[in-house]
Amino acid sequence: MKTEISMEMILLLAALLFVMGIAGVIIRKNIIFMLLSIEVMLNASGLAFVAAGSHWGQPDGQVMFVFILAMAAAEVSVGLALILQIYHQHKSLDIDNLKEMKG
Amino acid sequence: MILIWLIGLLMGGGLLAFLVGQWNKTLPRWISLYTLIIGFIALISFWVEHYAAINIGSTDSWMIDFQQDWIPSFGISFHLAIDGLSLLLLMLTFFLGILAVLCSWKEITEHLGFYHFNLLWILAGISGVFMAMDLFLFYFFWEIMLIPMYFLIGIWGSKNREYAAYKFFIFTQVSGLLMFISILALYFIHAQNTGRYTFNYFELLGTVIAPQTAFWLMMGFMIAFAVKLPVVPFHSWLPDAHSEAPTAGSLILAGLLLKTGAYGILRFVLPLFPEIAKTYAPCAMLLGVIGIIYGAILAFSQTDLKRLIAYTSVSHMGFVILGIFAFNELAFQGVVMQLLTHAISTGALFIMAGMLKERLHTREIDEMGGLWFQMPKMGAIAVLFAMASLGLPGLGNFVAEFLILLGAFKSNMWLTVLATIGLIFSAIYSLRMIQKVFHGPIPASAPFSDFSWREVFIMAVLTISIIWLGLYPQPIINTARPMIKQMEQLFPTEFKNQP
Amino acid sequence: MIANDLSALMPLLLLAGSAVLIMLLIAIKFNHRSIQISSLLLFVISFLSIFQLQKPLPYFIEPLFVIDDFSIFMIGLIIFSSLVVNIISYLYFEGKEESPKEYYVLLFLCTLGGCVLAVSNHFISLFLGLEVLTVGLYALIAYFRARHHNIEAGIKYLILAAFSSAFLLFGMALMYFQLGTMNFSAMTGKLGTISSLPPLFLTGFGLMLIGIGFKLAVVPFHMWTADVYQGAPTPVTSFIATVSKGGVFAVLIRFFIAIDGFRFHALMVVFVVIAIASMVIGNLLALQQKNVKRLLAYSSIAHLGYLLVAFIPGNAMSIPAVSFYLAVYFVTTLTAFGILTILSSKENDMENINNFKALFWDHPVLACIFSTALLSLAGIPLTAGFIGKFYILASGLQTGFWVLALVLILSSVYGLYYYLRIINTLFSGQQNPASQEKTVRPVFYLISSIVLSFLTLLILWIGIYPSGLMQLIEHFQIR
Amino acid sequence: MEHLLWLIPACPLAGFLILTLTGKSMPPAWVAIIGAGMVSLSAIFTIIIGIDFLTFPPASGHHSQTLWTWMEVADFHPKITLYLDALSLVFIFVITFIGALIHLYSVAFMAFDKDYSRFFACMNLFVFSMLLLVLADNLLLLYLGWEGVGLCSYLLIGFWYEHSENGYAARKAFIITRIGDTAMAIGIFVIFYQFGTLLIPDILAKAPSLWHPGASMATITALLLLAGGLGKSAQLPFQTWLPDAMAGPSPVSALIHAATMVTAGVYLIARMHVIFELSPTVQLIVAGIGAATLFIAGFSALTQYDLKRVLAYSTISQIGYMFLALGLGAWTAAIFHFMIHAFFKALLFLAAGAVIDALNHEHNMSKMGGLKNKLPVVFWTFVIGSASLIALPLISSGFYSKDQILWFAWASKNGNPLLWLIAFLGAFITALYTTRMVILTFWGATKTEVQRLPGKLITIPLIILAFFTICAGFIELPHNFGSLTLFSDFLHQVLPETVLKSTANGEFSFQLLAALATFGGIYTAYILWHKQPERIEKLKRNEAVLLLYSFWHAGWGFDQLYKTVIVRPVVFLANINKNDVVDKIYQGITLVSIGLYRCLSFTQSGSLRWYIMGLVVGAIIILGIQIIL
Repeated sequence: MKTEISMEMILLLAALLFVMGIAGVIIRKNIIFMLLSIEVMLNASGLAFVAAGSHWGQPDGQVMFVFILAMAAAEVSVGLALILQIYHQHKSLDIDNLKEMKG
Repeated sequence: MILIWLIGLLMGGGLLAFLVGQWNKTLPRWISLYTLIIGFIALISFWVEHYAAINIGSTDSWMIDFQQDWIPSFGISFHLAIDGLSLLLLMLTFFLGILAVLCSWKEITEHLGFYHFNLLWILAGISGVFMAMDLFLFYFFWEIMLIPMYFLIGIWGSKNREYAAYKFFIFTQVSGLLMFISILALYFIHAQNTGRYTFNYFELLGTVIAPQTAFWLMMGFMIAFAVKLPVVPFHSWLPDAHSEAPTAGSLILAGLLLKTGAYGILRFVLPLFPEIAKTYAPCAMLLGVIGIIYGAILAFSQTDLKRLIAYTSVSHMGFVILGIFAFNELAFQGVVMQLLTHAISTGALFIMAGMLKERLHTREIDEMGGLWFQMPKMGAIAVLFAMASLGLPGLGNFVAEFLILLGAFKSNMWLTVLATIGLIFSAIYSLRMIQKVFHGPIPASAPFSDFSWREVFIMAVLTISIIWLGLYPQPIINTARPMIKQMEQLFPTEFKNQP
Repeated sequence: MIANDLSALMPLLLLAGSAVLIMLLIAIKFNHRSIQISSLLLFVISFLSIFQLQKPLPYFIEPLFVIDDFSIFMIGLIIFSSLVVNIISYLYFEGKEESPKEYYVLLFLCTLGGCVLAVSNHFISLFLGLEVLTVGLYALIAYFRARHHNIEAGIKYLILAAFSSAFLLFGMALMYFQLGTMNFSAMTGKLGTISSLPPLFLTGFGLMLIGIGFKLAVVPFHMWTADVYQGAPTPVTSFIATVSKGGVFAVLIRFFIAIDGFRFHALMVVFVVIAIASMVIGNLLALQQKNVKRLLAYSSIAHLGYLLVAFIPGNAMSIPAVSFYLAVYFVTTLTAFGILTILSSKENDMENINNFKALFWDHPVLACIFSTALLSLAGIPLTAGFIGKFYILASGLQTGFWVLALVLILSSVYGLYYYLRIINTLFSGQQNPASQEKTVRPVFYLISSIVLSFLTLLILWIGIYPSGLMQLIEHFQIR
Repeated sequence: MEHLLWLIPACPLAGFLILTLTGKSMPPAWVAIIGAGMVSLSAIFTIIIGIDFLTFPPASGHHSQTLWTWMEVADFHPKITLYLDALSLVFIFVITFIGALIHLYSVAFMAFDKDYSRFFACMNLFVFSMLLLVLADNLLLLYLGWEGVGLCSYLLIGFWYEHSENGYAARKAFIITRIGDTAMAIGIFVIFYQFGTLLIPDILAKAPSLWHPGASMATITALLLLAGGLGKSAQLPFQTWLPDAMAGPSPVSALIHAATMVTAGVYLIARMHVIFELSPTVQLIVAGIGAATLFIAGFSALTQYDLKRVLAYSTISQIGYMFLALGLGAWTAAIFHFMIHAFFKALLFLAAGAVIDALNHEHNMSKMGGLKNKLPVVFWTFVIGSASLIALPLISSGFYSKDQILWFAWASKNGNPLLWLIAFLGAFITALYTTRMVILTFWGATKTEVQRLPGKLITIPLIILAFFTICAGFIELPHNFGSLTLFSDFLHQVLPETVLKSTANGEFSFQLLAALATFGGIYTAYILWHKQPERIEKLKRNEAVLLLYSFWHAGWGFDQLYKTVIVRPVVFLANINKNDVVDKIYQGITLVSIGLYRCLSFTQSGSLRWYIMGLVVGAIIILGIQIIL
């Protein structure tokens, strides 16, 4: 029995998740939380892909989701390495003291 | 074949001077001098050889034509050709080039090689402009002439040379780019009409354009040439560039760069858009008259000698605009004469200003005075050329200004009366210049040396040429006649109702 | 993977293989010199491998890749630029605290990402190429861990890139949702008939545009450019300015031609707005900039605007104009940044404009190269930039985009001002007799100056006789 | 003799070229020989050609010699041709003869000056341009001579350039004459477009057929030519420059500002008499200006204390007489008065120069006096000159010329009693100020001692000129004294007869009246300045007379008027616009772009969150555009 979840609802959910991710990135000052909310956005787009895939009954959506997961992992690992270095130099993770280059 | 050879000679000479300049300090001067002399002699022999052909009154005014494909996919060809007007201006280019090298003999001491490289490349750009018959090539040379002049002013200029160099470059560049858009638009309209993609001047001549777009195209060309030939609203780069440039720089600037503007209007604006030119002739003549009077009033109030001379050339170029848009043979001949005589008289005044700067280390005329006692020769020559600039009969400028005014009188009487009143102002500023510099109490400061032999030679050559043009201008008029006869086909009505 | 698939993807495979090979060499503790030589050789091999691709193009490798003339041209351009960046960076890493062995691996990977973008014909391959390129760049930008600027630029680029790739993905998802296929050529079939775009596809395309806009650093998404260009090591900056933009623009062209976006009014207006904004703001930002790297960053924003002016009309002349201008822009930017790399010392890069004082009288050759590059960026005749600008104006005016042409002209005048300001400092000032001592590695100094002089001659040659390059582009044209 | 014509202007030109090129290195003796010699050579040639012209007059009434075609454009082809007819013969005779004498005089007068060669060079150039002006056959060549003469007067007025006021006087002269020249240039344009040529004989032939008398074009052309003439001859609107032109050396004032240049206007109007005849209104204006000028100049001369300024004002007034005669249509009388005036005014200036030189550059008459017996030759020649100026009846030539003008003022066709009355009063005032001048300089107590006695080279020209001032008048006697009209018959080949009113009679009574005015003037001046000088003191004390005195002294306030109305506003306008208001526009543009740069670089704040905000805002804008369109 396939409960009929309409595609629009899923896309709406994905969009909602996406917007929350954006809000997270803007509001949070700590870099880790920014990375975290970017993950949320990536997963939202992954969800959208899965929904689109199921809407057309093709596996492409899920294949794309797997790629997104792989990319997110790679990106976070490099990000965390950079965060270690920032902590080592600035002793704090607040994004606002990374302001030396401007003008 | 001589055309390509001329430009190649200049560019090659420039490169050679730059390379040699790296290790030998005096050789570049001689290299550039010899290149220019060779070029000048070649041109003179070409002129003498072709002079007979002109006098037969052959209808075809183009003496020699050279075409070779450059970017075939766009229909751009390396197309050079000269007629009477271009030949005259080319000879002027080489003539003033020689004088520029001579008068910067002692003045320029450091980076000599690069200096002469720039000098020769400006001349190459200018002669290219006078020869190019392919609109793309014309714009190409139009830009090439800018960069060396920018370096000339920017490196060897006096105090605030950067500002002057920027202003000069950006003024000309903006207007040049606007012209470039008009060229491209013309190119595409022609392509739509005839399906043939070409920049060739002779083919583009006949393009039929809707009056509205034709107006905008003409404005694109006109702004570029109006900035170059300083028409009043666009003239504010000229005094800065002139007062900051070294002597040779301001000589070439005044003598040649202003002429490219006038040449451009005669060669491109009038033949390409005759109808629009006719409808907007009155306001162009009005601009000319405003230029005459405004330039004269400004020249009157200046205290920096070179700025004063710069404003006088703004005033003289006002006559050129007045003459061009009068559309009759008298005015056109007057314009051609004015281009030559203004180059000689203003060039001479600039050379003398340069000499004064070398001796007194200042350009402020308030600090000068009573120099006649120590420098009688310079005084005499200065009076002669001041008289030339105010249009004394017997000297070249008078013939030019008289012809222009005579020609313009027929097409628009009241404006010409206003322009003649400008002659009074020219007397006022010229005599004030002489009074402030040479007359007045003799200063007690160190005695200044009068002309050295080199300077005597320069001045003698200039004096002879201005007097020759004043008393017997017929060879010039004959050389320019075929080109003006061609203009007649464009403006038959204006030419017809001669008195 | 049948045989001719293999041979078709030869350049990409070679790049991937050489990345792995370099890693093995590092593992076996080869000294720095041999790694540099091997990386040079591998780059040259992969560049030559392009010429052996046989002719029955376009060759579709279902469903992800398509190898056609245009992609070959772009791959060639990208590998050539990475080759130049590679050679230049030898001198840069001499005596620096980080041993540059891993640098070459990352360089190969990023080039691979660029090439994948150039051949991609599918959303997945687009995403893959983009991410390989971007993640590679994260590490390259933050290569010198100890330096504040590098880390700051690295983290900024990372967060913004991830942020914008999320937008890209969401856009792709919506488009996939609307069309049901992710393959570009399939999309042409689907969108060929309808006259106006469905709303969902439109928003999807908009979101995707944001991701691409970030990578191309056009105006609304340009703010990161200056900081990253200034922070990253100079060879990496030149890599970002050329390869990453080139690859993304190639895929944008392929995608746009696939969905034939030129006829949709909405898309065109967006592009026009972006083009005008980036031309004006790019040039204005650089007006009185003291730091040369930031100045070149802003000028690259403006140049992307010029590129869009050529791209927007979408007539027969616009694609050749775009590829011509890309080639010219690549060569000129590489030369300009190459000069900055050569002149930068151990501790700090050659950034401040005052260190360029009287350079002409100390190093005439380098100063000549640098001023030729700047004049070409400004679009002055005798240099390739002029012909590029002519080509763009021609394609713009052919379909009557007057406004774009006028904005291009006026903004390029601002460009003139700040390029001339640099040239002016080159010539001003006295010749300081004790010009710095010969650099630590004369051999690399010589190689780099040879490469840069070759590039300058290329600029002048294209400027004086451009029909050679034009025929090449005509041949390698998208059909 | 026609082919010798070019030698007349060629000699001074050769002199000018030699002196300018090698003047500095030549010893003064050589300079003098070349300078004076060349002009005398030209005088000799003039006499030879003149005699030949008189003895065998050419059939067409004129010699002409074309040197070369100046320029040939469309159908405008002026040639450099020298054209000698009766009128120009008179003028070249006066120019070369008096010029030679003045050159002789200045050999001694300028002997101690350091710029000896420059002086003679400019003088020769002046003679050349004046000859060219007079011998020109077309208006363009005439204009060349016209401006050349203006140039030389500028160079010579500002000869002693150390004192800057000389320079300013020279500049003032050039600019005021230049205004007249511009008007004349516009006249030349009008003529070219009316007649299609600038050849004077053709113009004069075609004019009557082209224009009916009183035609508007004729009036305009005549007015423009008149303006040119007024500028050069220092008549009413433009007379302020001549008194200041006295800053130059005395021979210069003698040659240029008395004999030749200032009469160029007279020559122009005489030469183009047909155009003036075609517009009676302009003729009336010419007469009116002449009368007004002679009246004003007379009174100003009365109040001057500088010897040369008195003579300058007297020159203006005498030229006023010539213009009056031209206005009346008495062409030959005007030319006759020109010739006579040239002789006695040159004589007066040279004598004045000798006096000033003797008193070591003392110009002020109040400091002179009692030179009667110290400089006898100078005194007697000065008296003869003054007699001719006063027009002493019967013995002085001035009488014959001025009396003719007075008679025509009354009797000629467009003469009227008012003009005669002004001319009559003018004669009285002339007598008044001349006698005052003679008394103040030669009679009374000697205030400054004589330093140098004038040498032989100075006195000989004075004596020759004195001889001519006496007997030159006899070639044109009035009707009731043996009616010898040699001069006017000679000129009637070129100029038309003077038409008299039908009722004109009683010439003798007018001569009597004129003589009465002259003697009355002499007597009153004798009383006021010799017999009771205290009467002058009394007059000076009361208010009104002092005001009137200073008004007349400043040349009826014209200088002040021009300064406030024209000079000061133009200078003020020029100075406030010194650095070019148009330049402000471009500075504005640069400021705007720098302002834009500043606020844009503010957006590059360096903080990542700011960049993300930028990115999101950009995203919103793009999506917004897409949804709206």
